[in-house]
Amino acid sequence: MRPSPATLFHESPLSLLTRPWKKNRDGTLFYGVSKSGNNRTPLTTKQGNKTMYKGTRSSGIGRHTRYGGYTIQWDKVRTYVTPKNFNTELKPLVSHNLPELRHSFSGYQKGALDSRLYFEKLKEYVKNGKAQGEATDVKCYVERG
Amino acid sequence: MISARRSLHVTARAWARTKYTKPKPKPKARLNVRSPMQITHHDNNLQVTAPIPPAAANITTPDDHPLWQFFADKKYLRKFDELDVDSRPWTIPELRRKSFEDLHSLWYTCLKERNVLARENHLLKNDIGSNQDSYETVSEKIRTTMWRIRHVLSERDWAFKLAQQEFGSEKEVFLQEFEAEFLEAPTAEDEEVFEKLSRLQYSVFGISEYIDENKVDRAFVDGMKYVATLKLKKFASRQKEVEDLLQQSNNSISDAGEAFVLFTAENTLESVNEACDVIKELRAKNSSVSRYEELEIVGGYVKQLAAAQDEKTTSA
Amino acid sequence: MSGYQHLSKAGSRFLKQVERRPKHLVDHFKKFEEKSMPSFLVPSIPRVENDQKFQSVREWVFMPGDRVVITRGRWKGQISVIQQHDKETNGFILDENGPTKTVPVPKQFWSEGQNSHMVTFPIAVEKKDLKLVADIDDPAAPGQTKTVAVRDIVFKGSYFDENYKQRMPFRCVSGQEDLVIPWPRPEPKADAELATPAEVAREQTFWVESIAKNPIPEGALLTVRNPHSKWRRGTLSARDIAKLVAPKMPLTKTKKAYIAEQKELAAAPRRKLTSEDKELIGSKIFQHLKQHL
Amino acid sequence: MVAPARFRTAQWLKKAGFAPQVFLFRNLESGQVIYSQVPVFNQHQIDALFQRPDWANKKPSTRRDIWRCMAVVDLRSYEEGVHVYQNLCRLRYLRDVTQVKKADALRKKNEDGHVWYSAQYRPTYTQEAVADLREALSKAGVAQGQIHWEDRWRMGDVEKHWSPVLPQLQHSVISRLGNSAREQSVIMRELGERAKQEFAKLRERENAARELSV
Repeated sequence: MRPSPATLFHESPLSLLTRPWKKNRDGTLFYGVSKSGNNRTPLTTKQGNKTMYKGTRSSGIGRHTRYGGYTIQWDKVRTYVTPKNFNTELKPLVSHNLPELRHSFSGYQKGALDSRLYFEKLKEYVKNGKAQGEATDVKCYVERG
Repeated sequence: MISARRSLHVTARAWARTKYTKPKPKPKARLNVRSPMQITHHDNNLQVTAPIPPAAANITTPDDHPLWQFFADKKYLRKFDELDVDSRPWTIPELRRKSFEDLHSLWYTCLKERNVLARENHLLKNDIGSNQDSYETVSEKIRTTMWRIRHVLSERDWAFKLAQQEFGSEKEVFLQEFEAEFLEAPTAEDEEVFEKLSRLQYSVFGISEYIDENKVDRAFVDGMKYVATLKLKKFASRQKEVEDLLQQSNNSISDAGEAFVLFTAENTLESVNEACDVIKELRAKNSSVSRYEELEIVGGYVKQLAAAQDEKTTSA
Repeated sequence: MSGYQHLSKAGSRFLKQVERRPKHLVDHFKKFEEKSMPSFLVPSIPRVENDQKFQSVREWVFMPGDRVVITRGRWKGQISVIQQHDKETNGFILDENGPTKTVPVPKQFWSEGQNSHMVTFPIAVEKKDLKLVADIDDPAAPGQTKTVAVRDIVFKGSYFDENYKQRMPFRCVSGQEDLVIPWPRPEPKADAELATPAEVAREQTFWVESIAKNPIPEGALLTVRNPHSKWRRGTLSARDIAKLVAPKMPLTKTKKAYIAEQKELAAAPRRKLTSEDKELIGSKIFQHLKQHL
Repeated sequence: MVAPARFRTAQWLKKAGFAPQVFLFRNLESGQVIYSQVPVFNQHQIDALFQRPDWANKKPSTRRDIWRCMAVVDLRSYEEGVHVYQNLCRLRYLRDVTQVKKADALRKKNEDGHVWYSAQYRPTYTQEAVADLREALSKAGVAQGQIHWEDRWRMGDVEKHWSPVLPQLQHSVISRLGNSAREQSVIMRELGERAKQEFAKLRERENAARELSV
C-alpha cells in the first residue's frame, strides 16, 4: 500500500474542513482561540462585604422617612425638557455629498473663544441683522469662524 | 385535681344510669324548620380543560403608539444593507451655525435614533447571538454628533462669558462708532437705521423689542437713556424745538421718566415732537425721577405698558 | 445563546489586556491563529495591526475605480480595475480579471443558493504588487493616446476635489511631475436615510446677538457642563496664595549683623588707585626683579 | 374593605351590599390566579386555592402590589355567582390534587420537561384560569352574563374558544384610561355599583312580568 503524499495531506478538502481539532462539548468544531476565560472582572452590586455600596446611579431622588416611607424631592428628579419648536428636518447625521465645513480663525489668537471675534460678529449682526453667512452655500468648505 | 363538685355532678348521673334505664324519646320533627342558607354546590361533572392562550390578534396597535418611536419603519430588525453607512456625523463648524433650539431638537433626534439602534443591537447580540457591530458603528457616529453639540454649546457659553468680561473697555468705542454711523445716515434710510438701533439695544443692553420680555435692571435703564438721547440727536437736525430741548438737557437725557417717554415714542418726527412736548410739561411741573427709585418706577411703567398692549391684542 | 456584553463594560479592562499582546508572543499567536482558522477565513496576505492600517488617500495611492496591472505571481501582467479596499490587510480587491482562490466552506457558513463546498473568492493584492495604468498622449502619434503603467507616483500640492468632497493631493508621475493622473470618479450615491439634506445642514440659524444676554438658557448649561467636576479647578485669589505660601523665616542675630556689615562695606567709598600708588607698586616690582634676575 | 375569612353565602353577599360578581386576580410575578367572591382577597383564599404548593407552584404572598384584577364576571343572580365560585374552586382542586397528571399533560413544557417559565413567571397558570372560568360558567348553566377583562389579549380567541360554548356571554374590557393600576379599587367599586343597578333592573322587570302574567 502506498502512503498518501505528505505534501497533499493538509490540502485535502476533508482535512481542511476538520482542520481545527479542538471541539466543543457537543462535538461541533471549535473555531475560537482559547476556551478558558478569566474571572478578574469588576465587582457587581451583589459582591463585596457589607461596606461595599455600588449603586446604579439611579437613586437618590429623595429621603427615607421613618416607618419605611420615602419622600421624593422633585427638584432632584430628572426632568427632560423638549424643545418648543421641534425642528424635525435635522437628522442625526449629515449627507456624505456635503463637504465637511472648516472654520478658519486666522488673525484671532484664541480661535472660537476670541473676544475680538465676538465683537466683530456682534458688529456684523447690528449692521446686517440675520443675514445668511458664506457657508450657507453648499459648495463652500472653509469659512471664517 | 378534679373539683369535688364537678366530679359529683358527672359521676352521680353515671352511677344512676343502668342498662335498664330507658333512653329519652327522640324529639318530634319541627314544623317551622328554617331552609338552609347555602343551597348551591359545585357540579360533579367538571372537566379539566386545556388552557386558553391569550390572542394577540385581539389587539390592534394604533399607528401613533408612542412605542413605535423605538422602531425604524415599524420593522423588528433592519437588515444591514438598510442601515445608513455612508453619512457622516455633523462637524463642529456646521453645528456652530445652528441656534440653540435647533441643537436641542437635533439632540433629541439623535437620542431617539440611538434608542432604536440600541434596541436592534441588543436583539442582535442577545437574541440572535451575533457579534456584528453594524448597529453600534452607526450609533457611535451619532454619539459623535451628540458630544459635538455639547462642545459647541459649551464653547458658545465660554465665548460669551469671556467677551462679556472684556466688553467693559470696548463698550465706549462700540457705541461711539454706532452713533456716528447712525447720525450720518440720510433721512431716506430712516427705517433701516432704526432697525439697526433696535438690534443694538438688544445686543449691548439686552433690551428686547417685545416690551413684556424685558426685565428692568440697571442695564435696561442705561440703555433706555442711551436710545432716548440718540433719538433726540437724530431728529435735532430736522426740527428746531427738538434741538432746543437737546441743548437744554445738556446733550444727554439723564432722567429716567423723560427717557421712557422718548424711548416708547415711535420713530417719526411727529411722535418725537410730541414726546418733547410731554418732557417740557414734565420739566415745567418740575417732576423728575430720583436716581435711587429709577428701577422701581421704570419697572412699573413697563408693566403698565405691557398690560396695555395685552389688552389691545386681546380686544383686537 | 444570550449575551449582555454590549450592555456593560464589566471585564473590558481585561479584554483590552488580552488584545494588547506582548511583543515576544505576537508571532506565536499568529501561528496558532493560522493553524486554528479554517482556510476560507485565512486572508491571502497577512492582516495588519490597527495602528498600521491605511487611513489617508496618500497611503492607499490607488482608489476604487483605478486601473492597475499586477506585477508579480501567477496573474502577472493582468490588467484589472480596483473594486474596493480591504481594510483588514491593507490590500486591494480587484474585479473578475484579478486573482481568485477556491476553498472549501463548511455547511454552516453556506450562503443561499450554494450547493457545493468549494467556493471561489477574489483575493486581496498588496500595494507593492500593483502599478497604476493610465492613458497618456502619445508623443509619437499626436492626437492619440497610449496606455502606460506608471512605475512610481509622487504627491504634490493639493486641491479641493468636487467628487470626493475633500482636499486631495495631485497624483503625479515620478520623474515627470507635470504629468498628473486624475483620481477616478467615485460612483455617486444618493443621500441615505439618516442624512440631513445639504441645504438644511448648511442653513444658518445662529447669530451672535447680544453681549448682555447669554445665548444659552441657564437651565441647559447644567446638562452641557458639570460645574462641580473634579477636573474643574477654581482660580486662586491673592488671599488664597498668601495662605498657601509659607511665611519667610525671621533672620538670626548673626545673619543680621553680617548683612549690616556687608551694607556698610558696600556703602564705603571705593579707594582709587592714585599715581603715587602706581609708582609704589612699580618700584616694589622693580626691586623684586632686580634681586632675582 | 376587608375580605371575609371564609366562604360567604348568596344571602350574606346580598345583605352586605355586594354585587352578584366573581373576581379573578392574577399574580404579576408568577402568573398564578386567585378567585374571590368580593373585590378583595386574603390569606384564607390563598390557603384554600393552593393546596399542593411545590417549587413550580409556590404559595403566593398577599402583597397587594403584585396582584392585579384579571377579570370580573357579572352574573344574573347571587346564587349563580356563588355557584360559579364553587365551580372555580373545585376545578382548582381537581387540577392540583385529584387530576394532577391530566392537568400536567396539557401544560407547555420547556426542554427540561418542567412547566415552561421565564424567571418566576409561568404563563400557563393564567391561561388555565381562563379555561377554568369557561368550564365553570358552562357547567353552572350560566347562559347570560358578562365578563369584564383587564385587556382584550387575555380572553383569547373569542370565536374559537368562547362562542361555541357560551354564545350569549358578553365580553367587555375594563377601561384603562389613566392609572388603572392605582385606581383599581375605585374601578372595581364602580363596576360593582353598575352590576347592582343592572341586577335591580332585572328584578324589577321580572316582577313586572310576573304581575302581568298573574
